[in-house]
Amino acid sequence: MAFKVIHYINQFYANIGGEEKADYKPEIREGIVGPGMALKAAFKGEAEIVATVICGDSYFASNMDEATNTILDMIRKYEPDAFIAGPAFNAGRYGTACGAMCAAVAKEFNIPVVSGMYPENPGVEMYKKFAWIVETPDSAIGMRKAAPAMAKLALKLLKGESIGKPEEEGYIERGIRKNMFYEKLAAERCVDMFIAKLKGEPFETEYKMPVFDRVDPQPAVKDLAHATIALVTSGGICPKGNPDHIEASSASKFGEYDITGVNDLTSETHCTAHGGYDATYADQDADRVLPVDVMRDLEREGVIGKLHTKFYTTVGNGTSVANAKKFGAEIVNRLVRDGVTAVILTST
Amino acid sequence: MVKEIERKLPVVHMCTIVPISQTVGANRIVPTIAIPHPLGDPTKTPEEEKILRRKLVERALKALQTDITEQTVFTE
Amino acid sequence: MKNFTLISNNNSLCDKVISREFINGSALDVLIHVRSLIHLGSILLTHPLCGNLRPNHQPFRSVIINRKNGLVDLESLTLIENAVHVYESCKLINIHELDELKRVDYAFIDYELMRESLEQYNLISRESSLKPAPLLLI
Amino acid sequence: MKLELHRLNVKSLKFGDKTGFADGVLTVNKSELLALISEDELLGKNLDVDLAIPGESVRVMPVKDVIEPRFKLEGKGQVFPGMISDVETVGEGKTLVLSGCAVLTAGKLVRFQEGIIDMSGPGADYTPYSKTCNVVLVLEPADPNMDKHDYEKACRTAGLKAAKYLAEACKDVKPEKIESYEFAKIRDAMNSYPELPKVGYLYMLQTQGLLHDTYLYGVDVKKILPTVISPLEVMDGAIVSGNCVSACDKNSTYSHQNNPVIADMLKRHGKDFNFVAVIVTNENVTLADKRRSSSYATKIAGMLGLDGLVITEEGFGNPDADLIMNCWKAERLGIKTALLTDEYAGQDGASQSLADSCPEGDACVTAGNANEVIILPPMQKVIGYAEEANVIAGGWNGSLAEDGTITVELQAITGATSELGYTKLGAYTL
Repeated sequence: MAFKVIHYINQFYANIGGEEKADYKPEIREGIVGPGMALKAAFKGEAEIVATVICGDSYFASNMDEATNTILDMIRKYEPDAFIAGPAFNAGRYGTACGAMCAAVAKEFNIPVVSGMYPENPGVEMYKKFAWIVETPDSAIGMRKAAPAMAKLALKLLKGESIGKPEEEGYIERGIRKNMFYEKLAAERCVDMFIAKLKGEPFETEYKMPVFDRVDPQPAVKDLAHATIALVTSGGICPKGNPDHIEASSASKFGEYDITGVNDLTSETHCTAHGGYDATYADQDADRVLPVDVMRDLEREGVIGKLHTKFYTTVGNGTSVANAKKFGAEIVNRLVRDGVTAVILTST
Repeated sequence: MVKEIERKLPVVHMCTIVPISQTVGANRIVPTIAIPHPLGDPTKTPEEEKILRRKLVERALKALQTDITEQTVFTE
Repeated sequence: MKNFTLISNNNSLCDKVISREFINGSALDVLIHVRSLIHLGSILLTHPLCGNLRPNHQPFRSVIINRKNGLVDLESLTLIENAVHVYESCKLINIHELDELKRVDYAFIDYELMRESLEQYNLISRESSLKPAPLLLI
Repeated sequence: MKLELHRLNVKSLKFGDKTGFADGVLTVNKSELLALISEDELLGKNLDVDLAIPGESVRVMPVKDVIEPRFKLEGKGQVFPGMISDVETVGEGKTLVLSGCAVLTAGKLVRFQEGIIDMSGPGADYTPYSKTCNVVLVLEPADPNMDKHDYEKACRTAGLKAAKYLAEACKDVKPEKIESYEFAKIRDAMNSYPELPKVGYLYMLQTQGLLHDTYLYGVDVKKILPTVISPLEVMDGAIVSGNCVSACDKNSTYSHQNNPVIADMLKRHGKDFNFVAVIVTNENVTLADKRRSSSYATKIAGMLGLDGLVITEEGFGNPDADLIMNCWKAERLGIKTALLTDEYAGQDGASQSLADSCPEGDACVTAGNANEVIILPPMQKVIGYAEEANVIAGGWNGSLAEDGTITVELQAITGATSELGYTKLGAYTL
């Protein structure tokens, strides 16, 4: 008997509509809808799409928990053997929804979950640890390539076959270490690699240690007296009570807080959400991490043009490089949009 | 994070551990006082502390006004 | 000034040591406390991970530091942050749920691994050393 | 320096009246061997000797050490110098090897150490010692309250004595194969192969205290400064394991005697590089010791003018710091490094594999993730104490099922992720 697969797509691929229909609520239809046809062809009868879940991207993004639970309930009765979402190509919200659903389904039903995305889709960084994400081109033109690759990987997983390296199978590296038996003893592999390194020949390390790249410095600020300076911190400073529930470590979000009219951070108004250092000092006086008081003085004295009305906060502790990158990129986009000239970033 | 900001805006990194700042790719670096209180010193009076903080922030502003071609640590 | 101190949640080890701070908590609590001290300038004298045991097999953690205020020592900082990361990423043993024989053995191994270092820094008091649990022979 | 290994290939074992070798079978006189190890007053009355042959439905646990039977036929000194023989330097002359045979020391020491060796089934694929014909010593202390240091030493010594005894009993048998090894004096080595890079092997040994120690000519390695040794000395048992924790990546005495990195480097010597020296170093507890040893070991490499170093680690966590210090200190002296380690990436493989890292460590081979879980089906016979599965490193309360099935991390299997690279296991990133 063929394996039972549930397919997840958004309102666009279900032919319901574009952005104007993005608030479409979750629905499940028996059988195949839209891109499922391409998957069916690639399954060659070995697996069958028993039902298709459709959900609007905006609806999913703004009602994540609710949408997830509704969809899990919808698919439960089908007792699926696998779950396939997308491909989402480079559509950010669609990719995030696909990733989130894959993660939820894997956790709830412990079955293989496969999606397909363009490597720069934000859903990749967020969910690659939880799902197999096949690398696709950046637009739907790539469907002809993406669907067979996703179907092939799903079938392998369904049959319990071992999965090769990312470049062999076409999925995006998940960052999970897996054991395998090599042809040679580890000692021989090590001496082989040693010789390659000595000779300056190419070799592939079996375990990558973290390396860091660089960015060229921006030119200096010429006219400080008319500049808008923003404060950003990785020290977790936030309004007292941590209203956005930023995590003490491995943070999944950053905070944006208005400081219009605030001249001084005090133990009454601000604290730190950071779990990576002794919070006593920052909780007593958050200016010790985020110097709002001094910046206000400098603003009043005309040394700087303006202190930006908002500050941004993250928790550096245990936050993945991917998340830190994502936060940085998002924060700087907002700062540029708001006309900020330069940034003071404080770290603990 | 500092790198992503530097792609679009000049940024000065105020942090206690300079080598870490260097490895994460900051270009303008101002060393600060201590990890749990980079811009303060609880052993001093609030007034003294603020003077200290102001000095560090002014150093950061000076860094932002300085053209550089490589990672630079501003210690004065 | 040298101010060598043992930070440990191993009560029976602390009893043998002249300068010590007992942490009533988990191995991770010990490491986090040590981290806070390093943030203020203390220097690690022993590696925060010890032995060839995974944290989930090591409920006791003992670290010797040179307690002081001042500039942060980068090496100490890197090691303690990595050690905290290792302990945070796995399930820990709750000391209070261990049966007595195991608890005694864990405490003993922790003591043994620290002994030479404690001697090196003149921290050990000259009383009798810890004894492991007797072997149950079948 | 020249050493001949005279090999007899042991294909099976049996008990009999006279210990000796004939037609691929090693016969063991059980009472004689028992009498030999019982000489030690520190060991108890209920000692036993058992046999475990590849393919049998047999599980041995908890295993402390694995030792290959060897005996010096000619040349200075005797195997395991400073341990059961005089301290005279070894590595020259003729040494008899019972290939395919090993002595296992089994018994309880401290609750959560030691490993499992399955002679068949899925677990057998992970340990090199499922392929050897094993003479198992089941040991116990004379007094349950006895000092662990003394008991550890008694177990270690019993294994070495048994290994020497078995080989010595075969000393008059004509060898089936003779291998000859030579290692040049440093002066000569420096003048050979001018076109090839000069390389060395930095041999890291676990030395953190009781149950984490290694011995070099009988000296506790934690007390040495890094030193130069010939690979041929290692083959005669100059390095002996006193290490009991995390069975997967402690280097057994057997893996020291048969160090595969040394074997492979000797093979490539004169072709791909000029193998000049082995440097032995330790992995201590205090950071001052770590800094001293890494600086000193790499300094020796620098003094010898080496262009490259293969570095092998022993253990996990704390020793990662030593590995990383050795790596970047060597690289900053202009010495290229390749590292051999293993990983503790968690049961799901998603955690950080090493507790330390440096960008210079760009050539790294791993012997696999020690946290991966394996199910070991029951065996017909268990030599030792099966209930230890619930307490050994890599096991947990409930690891041992009623039917004898054991669910454990690879960590519990002796030699599974050998950081001397004695298995084919490795890992890749999904």
